[in-house]
Amino acid sequence: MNTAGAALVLMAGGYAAGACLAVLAPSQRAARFFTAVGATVGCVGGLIAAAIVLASGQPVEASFPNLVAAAGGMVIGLDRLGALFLALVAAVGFLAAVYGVSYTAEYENRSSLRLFGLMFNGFLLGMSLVTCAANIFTFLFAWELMAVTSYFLVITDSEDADTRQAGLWYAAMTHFGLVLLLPMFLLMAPAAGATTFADLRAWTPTLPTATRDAVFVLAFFAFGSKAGMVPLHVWLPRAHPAAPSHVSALMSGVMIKLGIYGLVRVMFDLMSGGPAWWGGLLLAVGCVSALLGVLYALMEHDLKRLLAYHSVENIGIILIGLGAGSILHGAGLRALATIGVAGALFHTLNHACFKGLLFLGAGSVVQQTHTRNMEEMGGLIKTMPQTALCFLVGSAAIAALPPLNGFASEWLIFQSLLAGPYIPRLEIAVGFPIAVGMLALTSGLAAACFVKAFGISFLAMPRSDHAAHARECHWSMRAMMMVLAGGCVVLGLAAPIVIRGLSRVIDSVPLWAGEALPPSPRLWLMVPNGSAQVSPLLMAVLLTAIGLIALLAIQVRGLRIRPTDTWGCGRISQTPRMEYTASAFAEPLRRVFAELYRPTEDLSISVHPESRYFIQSITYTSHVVPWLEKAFYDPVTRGAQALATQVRRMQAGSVHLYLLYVVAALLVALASAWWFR
Amino acid sequence: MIHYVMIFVQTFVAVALAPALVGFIRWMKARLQGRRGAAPWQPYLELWKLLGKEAVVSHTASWLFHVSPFVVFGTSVVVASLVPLVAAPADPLIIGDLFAVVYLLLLGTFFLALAGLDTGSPFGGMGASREMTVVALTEPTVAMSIVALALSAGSTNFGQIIDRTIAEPSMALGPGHLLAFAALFIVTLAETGRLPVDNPATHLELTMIHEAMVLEYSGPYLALLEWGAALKLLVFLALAANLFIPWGIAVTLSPLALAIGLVSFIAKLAILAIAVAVLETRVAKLRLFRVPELLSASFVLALIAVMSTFLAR
Amino acid sequence: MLGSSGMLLTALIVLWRKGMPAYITAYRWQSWLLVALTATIGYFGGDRALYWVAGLLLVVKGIAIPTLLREMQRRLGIQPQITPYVNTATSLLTAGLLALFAYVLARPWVMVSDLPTREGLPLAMALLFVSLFIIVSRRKAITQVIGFLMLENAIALLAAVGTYGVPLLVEIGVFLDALMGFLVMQIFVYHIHETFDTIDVEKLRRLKH
Amino acid sequence: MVTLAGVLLPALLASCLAMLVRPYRRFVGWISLACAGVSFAAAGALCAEVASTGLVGNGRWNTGIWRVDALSALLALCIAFVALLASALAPGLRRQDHDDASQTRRLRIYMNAFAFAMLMAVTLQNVALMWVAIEATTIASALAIPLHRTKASVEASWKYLLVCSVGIALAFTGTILAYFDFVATAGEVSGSLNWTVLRSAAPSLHPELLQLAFAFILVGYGTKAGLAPMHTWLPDAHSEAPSPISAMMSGVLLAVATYAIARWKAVIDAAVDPGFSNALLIGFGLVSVAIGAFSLVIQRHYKRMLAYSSVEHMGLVTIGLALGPLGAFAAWLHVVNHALAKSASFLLAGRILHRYETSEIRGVTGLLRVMPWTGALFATGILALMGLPPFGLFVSEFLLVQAAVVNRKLWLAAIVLALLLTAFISLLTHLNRMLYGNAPEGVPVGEHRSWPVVALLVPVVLLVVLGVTLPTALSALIHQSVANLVP
Repeated sequence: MNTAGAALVLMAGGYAAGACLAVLAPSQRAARFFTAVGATVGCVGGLIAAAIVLASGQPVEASFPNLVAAAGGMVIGLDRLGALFLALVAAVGFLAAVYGVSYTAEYENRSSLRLFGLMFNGFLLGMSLVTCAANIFTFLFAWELMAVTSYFLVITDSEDADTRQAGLWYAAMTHFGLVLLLPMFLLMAPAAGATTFADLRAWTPTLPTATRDAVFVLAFFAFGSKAGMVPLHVWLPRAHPAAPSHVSALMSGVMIKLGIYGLVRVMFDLMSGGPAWWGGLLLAVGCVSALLGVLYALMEHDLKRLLAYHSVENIGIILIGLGAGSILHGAGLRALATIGVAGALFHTLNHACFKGLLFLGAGSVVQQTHTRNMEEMGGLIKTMPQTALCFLVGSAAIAALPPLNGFASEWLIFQSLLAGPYIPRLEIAVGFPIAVGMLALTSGLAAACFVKAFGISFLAMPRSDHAAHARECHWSMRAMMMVLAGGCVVLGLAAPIVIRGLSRVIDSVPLWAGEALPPSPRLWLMVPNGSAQVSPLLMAVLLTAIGLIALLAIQVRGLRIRPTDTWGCGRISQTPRMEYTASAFAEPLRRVFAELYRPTEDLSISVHPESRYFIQSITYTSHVVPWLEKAFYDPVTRGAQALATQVRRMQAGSVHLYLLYVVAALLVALASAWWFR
Repeated sequence: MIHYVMIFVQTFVAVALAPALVGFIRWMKARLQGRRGAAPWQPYLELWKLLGKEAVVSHTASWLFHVSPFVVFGTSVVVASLVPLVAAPADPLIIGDLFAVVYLLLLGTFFLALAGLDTGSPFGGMGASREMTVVALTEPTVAMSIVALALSAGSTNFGQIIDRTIAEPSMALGPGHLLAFAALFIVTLAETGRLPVDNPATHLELTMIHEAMVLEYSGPYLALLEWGAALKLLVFLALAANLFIPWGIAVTLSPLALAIGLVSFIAKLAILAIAVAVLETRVAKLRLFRVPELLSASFVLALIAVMSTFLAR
Repeated sequence: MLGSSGMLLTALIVLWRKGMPAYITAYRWQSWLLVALTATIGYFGGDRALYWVAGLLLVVKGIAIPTLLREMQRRLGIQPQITPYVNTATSLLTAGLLALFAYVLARPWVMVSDLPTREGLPLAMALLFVSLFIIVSRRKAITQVIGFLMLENAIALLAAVGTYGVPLLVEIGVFLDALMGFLVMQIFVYHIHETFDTIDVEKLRRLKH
Repeated sequence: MVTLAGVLLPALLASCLAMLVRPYRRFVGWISLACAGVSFAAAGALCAEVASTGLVGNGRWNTGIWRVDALSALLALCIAFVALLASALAPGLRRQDHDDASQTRRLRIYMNAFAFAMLMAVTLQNVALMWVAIEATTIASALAIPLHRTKASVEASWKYLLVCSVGIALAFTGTILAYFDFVATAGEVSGSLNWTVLRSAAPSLHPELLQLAFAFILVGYGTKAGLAPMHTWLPDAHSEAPSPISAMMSGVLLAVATYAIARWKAVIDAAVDPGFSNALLIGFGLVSVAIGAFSLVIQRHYKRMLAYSSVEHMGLVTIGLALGPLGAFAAWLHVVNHALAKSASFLLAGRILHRYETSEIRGVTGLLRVMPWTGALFATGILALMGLPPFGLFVSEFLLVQAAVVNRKLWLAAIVLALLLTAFISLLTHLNRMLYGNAPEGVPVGEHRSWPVVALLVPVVLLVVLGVTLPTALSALIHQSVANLVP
């Protein structure tokens, strides 16, 4: 039993203890603390294990053949790839757990925090196990454990009917994923007995092409439904707002990444890569997800739904990187392929960092303002300055602004896309520039969207009493946000070092073995062929330097500031109703992309009875029609309903009818016996 | 080492020249419109005056309002330091490539837009919303023209692009190159708030974009913003000039080459400035919701550019 | 042979006639035929056990059950005529078809067996199907009971002509079951009559879906 | 042999005792509970014995009346357990449940008789006697349904009795046919109706005849096992019967019928190419799963919901039986899991019905608030029935799909999984409706930790144990029984 193994045991023990303690807690308040204690201990264990494995590269392996022996037993195997994601789970899990202590205070009278504690720790345990699982049953077990527990976390606020509906959507989609996963894995298994990943790895090369393709397609949609790629994203914008914010942070920051993990694990590790169209599919779906995600986000005024849609966008970006990587790898451009994959993995880390941060920030805001609607916030930068600062950092990072981490990973992905022209086959190569265009548009729109998100909810004057009376949240919550904000900055400035670490992880996957990136100069991110480089750190230094110089220059002549009212065409007093609203902010883009949104507008003006020049009230409502969802899901549900009604008819209540069924069945059976001979 | 000194120097030159460029364009326009117009160095005086004035700041504004001007100015300067103006040294480890430029400018715009929202004035919000729309829609075009350049040069580093273009003049006249140039020029107009996208000469019109955002600014802050905007314009023009018509730019650091580089640089800028001025006198401002059409047109140009370079390979 | 065809005939009578007493009479005749048949088979086959079986049949099906049926009918009183789903002509026709099907079905067995009684097999099958048809197509609870009893007769006949009877132990078990089943059904017919004050099973349609 | 007696007799005794003592006294209930305990313990011992010796029975291996191999022991254990659970939770033990005495007495009689009949059915080796026992189960359970003589219960019991009797009669026809074939070829032999003898003789029998016989048997016993389209009695009977009875019916009765089918399948497969029986089983199984799943989509009553889910699960078991050794293993494991989950759910549903006095899902809201313990356990049971970890059904369904894939029946796996998804969504929807929201007025809120809850905790815990560890002893037992069935 080596250290890493012990750390894993500590992890599992911590989570288990947290779950049990929370259930047995004497009071709701105690349950809150026990939950966090167990979770933090578990996360520390997980971090230690992951760190050891990442550093040494020695996989931790353990197997418990007697547990569910019939299904192949429980097999644990933590390699570098898994450890990367385990570190992700543990890190974000730790912060979310601590944050949760005071965040869940408001749930004390609403819903059972004992159940919550059980599910929260179970959720963390499930996610950690997914990254350690080394045979089919263990993986699926952990996968479902994660799904079930997260379902209960989503419906924590179960008194609200919408929340329950959201939970239902989520459960349905995630179970749909399992339904695809099961045959996918079993197709890769050589025999009923041999279900460890090692067996699969050895066996998959011998599979016929059709089977391999089937496995890939199944894996793509199964993990895609978890990762939230279009069109399987429907559950994200429902479940994320419904869940408590630190749970949303975990789900959006980590859980959907496990979909990416599964995809990488199956596609590149177990199946060791495939034809160009696999990557092509990833690339295409990635582009669509990125663009649609951000476009729908732009129309959202529910802060958490907006963030949820951005998760769709970022998953898209990650998929683009993976797709580019796998295509380039197939075309023999292995160094550039590594850039793409590294970009994707790096973006996975970054997204976990800033999306976690943003959800925690949103959580603090929602806790203070008791609303998720941005139109009722505003002015929070004055009442909650630190939260605002953290949220700003997160926004800048997710908008891929240098020198923060989002920029670094998107830069790498851009570079891998620019390598498209080197691909000999033209029909594949042309895809790349288009991807560049869409990715650029995506990041531009993301910037616009977060100007809206931050500007409307934090700046200017409070738009409601709640917002006016908001106070800075509890220090523990702020501290966690600070940590993540720091993470965004550090990951950005130290990107070259992170990339070097990631390239080791990539190197540990047999498919990419021996393709570690050439050691680039400390401060620079470089494309292996030296065609481009960038140094976030130096950028930051220059930026601050120039800013300071400018400040000094102004100070030389003395900077005098006179506070007055905002100037507004001679208005006497300024009221929040005169501020630009979120919907107004998004209006131009809604017009531009009207084709996609199919907005329904409803303008009703009531005029004064005396003269129609005196307007009494104007109400304007506009909704975006999610026709994509309708197109995909309505037929299915309608079909099921129709079938169900047909089946109901069978049970008509007449005993003669029932007997007739029996006779008919008998005749059919006899006939089949006849036919079979 | 000498490279970095050179970069520092040329950045300084750019920062110094920027107001003159704006002034020159205004003067040129006045001439074209049959007015005498203010002298080209007028902007320097304005900046000096503004720097001396006190800043009037709204009650509702937060610290962000105070920070933004520095961010905007800073990004412009950093960008200027990344872009080859007078000389394009091939080898050194530059701080960033074309993507870095694009995203740095985006950073500036991001903060400017936030500052616009910060005061809670309807104009600020209006400007911010429109500015972000325009910027978002220009991004793909910029990226595409970058691809077009990178395709031919096999790199997104300025030095390599320029070397390559100088090495193969034929490429500069290729359809891909020209189309990309056109696309980038349109983007320049959009990003720097010129006609037909935005009218830099107006205040308090409901059609304004950039000016609406900075409406609440005054004094030194306004000076920084103006200067930054001017620098941005210069950088864009310089990009258009040097990436597509690189001849004359100094590839070695010999005094002669540098002299030629400086002269040719100013000459190119002057030509482009005149072009802008002529254009601004010729065309009327587009309706806001026609702008996306213009930008999509430029995107199509860039796309065709890429494809043609592809097929030309 | 003759006996089995006779039994089939009685079943057809049930299809043909309408009144309850006729049903019961038909059933009684059928049972007695079964008894006779079993006895003769026992005699020719020289199987002592079959005499016992015949005796049991006589007691249970020939006497006990018909009496109980009469009792039941007396207690339920005169029931309104309920026209079955399928009218008489069609019923008879269907019965004919079922018999035909039975023959087709049972051909291989006739090949298989070498017993002298093997010709009875198809008839037993036919009887089986016809009684199933009776259960399905008749609406009164009591009629269904009779149909079910005929079904049991058919099986007994099958056992007799096919295999010269199953082991005695099994027979006894089956008889007990048959009796129990009948008694329970009788109880339930009373229940239905009390709770729904009708024995038209079609009135039992509250449980759906 | 002694242990076997220990399994069988107590139930009989309890039944007789309840019959003799009138009016009902509470000690009867306690004694019958004790009897159930004894027979459960004996069943455990029986399993151990079988596991060690491989076989328990009287007479020589193929002539005796009783013959207990691994499968019989397994099912006996399940039956005994469910019977124990049922008699522990049936009315008549405590002072506070004041149902009228005669009803309680009748319930106790029928319940124990029912259990006895089922135990007989799985331990007899003579197929005809097995048939007799199964018919007896019909009678016993049918009598138990209309305890409170409502229209609905009478109707349900009539339908149940008629449909099942007809079906079972068909099964007997099949039995006779097979026997006829046997006699025609081998002549009269002692113990010739023992399935072991039949199986050893099967290769020399006539395939066509056996096929027809199997058709009769499958439809016959299938009716009892709740295979669609013969399942129609099931939702009515299960929803109207008193909860202990529905628990026993849904938990083990269906399994007993399946057991009969499995025995016969073993015989037929020895003569006919297994493809035949497998095709039939898969056909009926798929139809059952489909109808079960889609009947769940729009369902108004929670007890009927549970009943339809039984149809679905029986379909799964049937499919499993047709998928070779692995499939059979999965099937029997599934039977065990299902017995636990479903009996617990039905008993909990009974408690819910008792509190809310409505069987409509719409009428039951805020369950978690009204009865925290019952509600939580009920939710757990339903989650288990959905096939989620860490419960046993996840394992068995996993193995089932694996069996389908290993047998190169991807289409089967695909359809089954799709149907399971449907069932999952609809079950979860209904569960959501019941668990949350506000309690309807007139329903007292709150529940103290009573011992029935503790008793019901047992199967749930066992489910988790099965799902997380799957004890080696159990899997060994199941392996053994599969080996017995698939020679």
